[in-house]
Amino acid sequence: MTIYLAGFSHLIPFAAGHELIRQRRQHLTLCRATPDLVYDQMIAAGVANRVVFSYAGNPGVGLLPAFRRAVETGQIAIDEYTHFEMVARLEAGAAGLPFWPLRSPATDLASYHAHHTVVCPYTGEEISTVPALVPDVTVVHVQAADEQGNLYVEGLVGEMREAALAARIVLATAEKIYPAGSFRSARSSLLLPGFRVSAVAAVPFGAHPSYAAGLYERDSAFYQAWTAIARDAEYCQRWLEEWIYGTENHQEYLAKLGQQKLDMLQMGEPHE
Amino acid sequence: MTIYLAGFSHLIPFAAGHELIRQRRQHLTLCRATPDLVYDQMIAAGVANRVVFSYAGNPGVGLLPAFRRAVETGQIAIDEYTHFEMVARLEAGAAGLPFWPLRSPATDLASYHAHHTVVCPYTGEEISTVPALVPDVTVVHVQAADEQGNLYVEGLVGEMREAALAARIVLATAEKIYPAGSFRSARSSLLLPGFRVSAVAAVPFGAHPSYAAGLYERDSAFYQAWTAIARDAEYCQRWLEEWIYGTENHQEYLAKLGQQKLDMLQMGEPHE
Amino acid sequence: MNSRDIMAIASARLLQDHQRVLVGVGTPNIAANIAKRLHAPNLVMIYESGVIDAMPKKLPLSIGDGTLVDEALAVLPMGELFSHYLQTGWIDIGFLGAAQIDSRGNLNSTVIGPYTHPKVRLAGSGGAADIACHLPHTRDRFAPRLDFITSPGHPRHGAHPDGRGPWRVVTDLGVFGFDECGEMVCLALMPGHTYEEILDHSGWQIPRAAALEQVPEPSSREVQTLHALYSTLPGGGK
Amino acid sequence: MNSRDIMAIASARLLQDHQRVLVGVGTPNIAANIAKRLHAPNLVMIYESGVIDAMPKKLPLSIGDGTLVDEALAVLPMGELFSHYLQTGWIDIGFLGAAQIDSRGNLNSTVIGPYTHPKVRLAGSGGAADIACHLPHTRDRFAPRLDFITSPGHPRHGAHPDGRGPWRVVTDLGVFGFDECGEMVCLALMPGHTYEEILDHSGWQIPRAAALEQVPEPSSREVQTLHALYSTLPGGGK
Repeated sequence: MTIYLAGFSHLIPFAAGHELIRQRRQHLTLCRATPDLVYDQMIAAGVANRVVFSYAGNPGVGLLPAFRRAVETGQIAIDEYTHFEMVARLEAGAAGLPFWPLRSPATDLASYHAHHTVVCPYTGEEISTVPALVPDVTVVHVQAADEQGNLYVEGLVGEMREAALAARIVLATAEKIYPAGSFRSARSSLLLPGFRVSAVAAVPFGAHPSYAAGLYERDSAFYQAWTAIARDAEYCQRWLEEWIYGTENHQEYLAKLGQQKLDMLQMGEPHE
Repeated sequence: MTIYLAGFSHLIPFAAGHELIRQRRQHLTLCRATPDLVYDQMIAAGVANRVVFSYAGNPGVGLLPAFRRAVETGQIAIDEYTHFEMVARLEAGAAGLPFWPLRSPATDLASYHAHHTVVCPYTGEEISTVPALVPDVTVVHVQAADEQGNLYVEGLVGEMREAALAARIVLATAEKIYPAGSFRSARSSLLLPGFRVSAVAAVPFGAHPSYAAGLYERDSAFYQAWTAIARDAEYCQRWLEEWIYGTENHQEYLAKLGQQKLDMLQMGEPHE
Repeated sequence: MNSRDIMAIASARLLQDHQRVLVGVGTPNIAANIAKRLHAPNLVMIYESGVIDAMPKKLPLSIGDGTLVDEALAVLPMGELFSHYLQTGWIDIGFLGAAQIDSRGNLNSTVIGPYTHPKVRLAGSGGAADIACHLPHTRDRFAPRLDFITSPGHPRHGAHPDGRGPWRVVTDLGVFGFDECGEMVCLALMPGHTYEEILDHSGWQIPRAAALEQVPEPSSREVQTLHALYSTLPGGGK
Repeated sequence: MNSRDIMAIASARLLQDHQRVLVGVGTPNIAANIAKRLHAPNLVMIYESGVIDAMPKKLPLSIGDGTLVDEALAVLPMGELFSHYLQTGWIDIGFLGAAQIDSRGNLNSTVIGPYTHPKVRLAGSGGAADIACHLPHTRDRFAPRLDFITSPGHPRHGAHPDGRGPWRVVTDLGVFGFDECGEMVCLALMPGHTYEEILDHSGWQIPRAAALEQVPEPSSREVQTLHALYSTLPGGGK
């Protein structure tokens, strides 16, 4: 099964990822332009046997230790693209086409995955292509949904819309679910209409430790702490035990984080 | 020279079209998904020798008499697409690619313009394509610009953005030009960044008789009157003499319309 | 109540609640707006201008009117609407007018006469997008052979699978469907019209369904809704 | 002031006012933010996360930070940024970090060791987009042959035409350009460093420009600006 947890740095569906760990899912193909901590945690938990990605870093901090270890030991297979190729794969999926044309530089990546060209029928020019990416399930986390499943975001959208439109099934977690019609106006920032969404759950702080613009800040301290946690395989398992397997659900995870931490993230950084 | 006056029903750059008539331009290739009255007037004025389009109607009213006459008498050449093909041609131009893939139905149009397929290198499927459309100049009319040339719109955007991004040169008319930084915020509806725009002119009511959401309504009475004007070639020339050649510029055209008419369009329709 | 109004009401009845319908200009627009105000309040009206789930307060004169935008769920660039919603099959039903139709449901809205030397040059395709359609019933318009195929109907052999292709045709004389071979069949007669009249006004022999139905007269609620819509037009409609 | 700070300041000086720069994560991000606060107030900072013309109040820790969005001109979907701005050549300069570089300016940010059995698996390409670059100067990193080409440099024969391809490389030891054959040349030395040191720390013999320059020491304004930026970080920077 192919899963895409969408969102570039912002609105990453961590709560959904943690729940996949709790349910001890296995053999998933995890797709994300930027695997980020969420996939590092899922890889450490043995959820994945393949990762499709374009940048596997801890943004602003460094690398992803569990991902590194899994790749260096051959525990997971990878299917690697540039960012542009990755979003182009989603564009194809979102448009219902089997491939997407783009001008892609000649890198060594091309030796490791199918990377075909087509000839433009009008100019004869050779144009790179990538195959469509059609996730079985894409999960997005949004600031607001309404009762009809319409999803609204503000701030960075990254590849969220294309990842959702490309998927067979779209699941959403939302900071809050509002009454139908709350956001009716052409100026509001609809991510996706409800008829394209299979299910929505209200999950406050569902993007922690990433952030939700206008609601809470990124937990930078945790992003920085993760390197030390994940670098040590045993420490990493202990962390999963304590924070994910050891919590029944996302409410318990939040309770464990503590109200003080949540308040601090909501207030933003004091020195601004 | 290939010109694209952009905008679907909304924000049609009529003032710019009228000025091309006043300057007695000739031999232009006029591109627009929906030629609308603006191209009917330009065709009647002999500005065009080719029209690239996908729907040549008077929206909600009927046909375009000058366009009809010019096509039926062979006075202009046409290059005709479906709406989807037309916007796909612009998408290719906007992305800097020579063609665009799409699923296009098998209509008789395909017999009259180059309509090639490519074979998907991953699935073997045959996919329709259209060639890129790269206008020499695209003109857009917007509700607001700032001094740095950043363009802002609200309401229907149609194919405005793609038509502008596809063009070599982008010219803009704006209802009003605001100080730099007036709209800085990620939530405002930027159409195009200033660095992509060659020149902007302040032209209030520059979309009349079409409309500018939030500012003035469509002049439906004129859209309805146009059929009788344009159906009669001589009447049509007299109209051009009086309203376009006979006015020095758009201010004079507006003065001729009269303040009462402008006030009425700004107020909207009384029965709402 | 003229024949266009009755056509609009009869086709409004064909739309179901919660359907996503791509609404064409003209009678389809009136019909969809009637349906939304009566039996299909959750009808998702989508316009090729980029509007998703319009809730117009007034009857829009064209498919680019501001009233379509005001309370809409979203306004997309046209390209996104076509590529992310239409191309991917997320729109249930398209609802169009046309100048000519043949027995397979091929539509012509491009040209009467030869394309390169037209007798009447029509508006052309626009977003013509193919399921139900709508036109006055005359021999010229119900043609054995079209001057131009703008929107393709059922393929030469058999009907489209999966409910694709043209589904219903509504005229001032009757309502028509397509049999399993993809050939047009008369399903119902408009109030006051007969099957013989239909044969008289068609360029080929349209067969009748075994159980030929009668389209019910517009109800008083339908008539009131239509008049209320017209009253939002400039000048209070025609 | 450590060597990373001096690298950041030296590369900030390479950016010109009104340029549109695609800003990578790490030192490039610091450098662009210094330039914007000093000699290039109209620098258009573009981030692959979709931000056009960012005006961050704080130093962003990553290229997806909220501070990049707040006063930005626009936030685009990533796909639009890549296809409408990068692919079409509307971005003047790209500004990246990398793990390894060779004499043609090929960059490696993917892997050390064989791709299929990596010694060190790095983050990979992301939006690596190719004009200036930035890295600590060691023999491992200035390699005659890369383990992996993530971002292509100058083609085997001659430099890229039209100023395309890598333009400047900034390290803790010096600033480098490329000659008309596309080979790296040392243009300037960082304060306190020598050409001999560069040769000692490079995996091949990098030639020196006829007029080898000296990178001026950071000015007090530059130092103040950098410290002011750091003070916006959580905990006031390191």
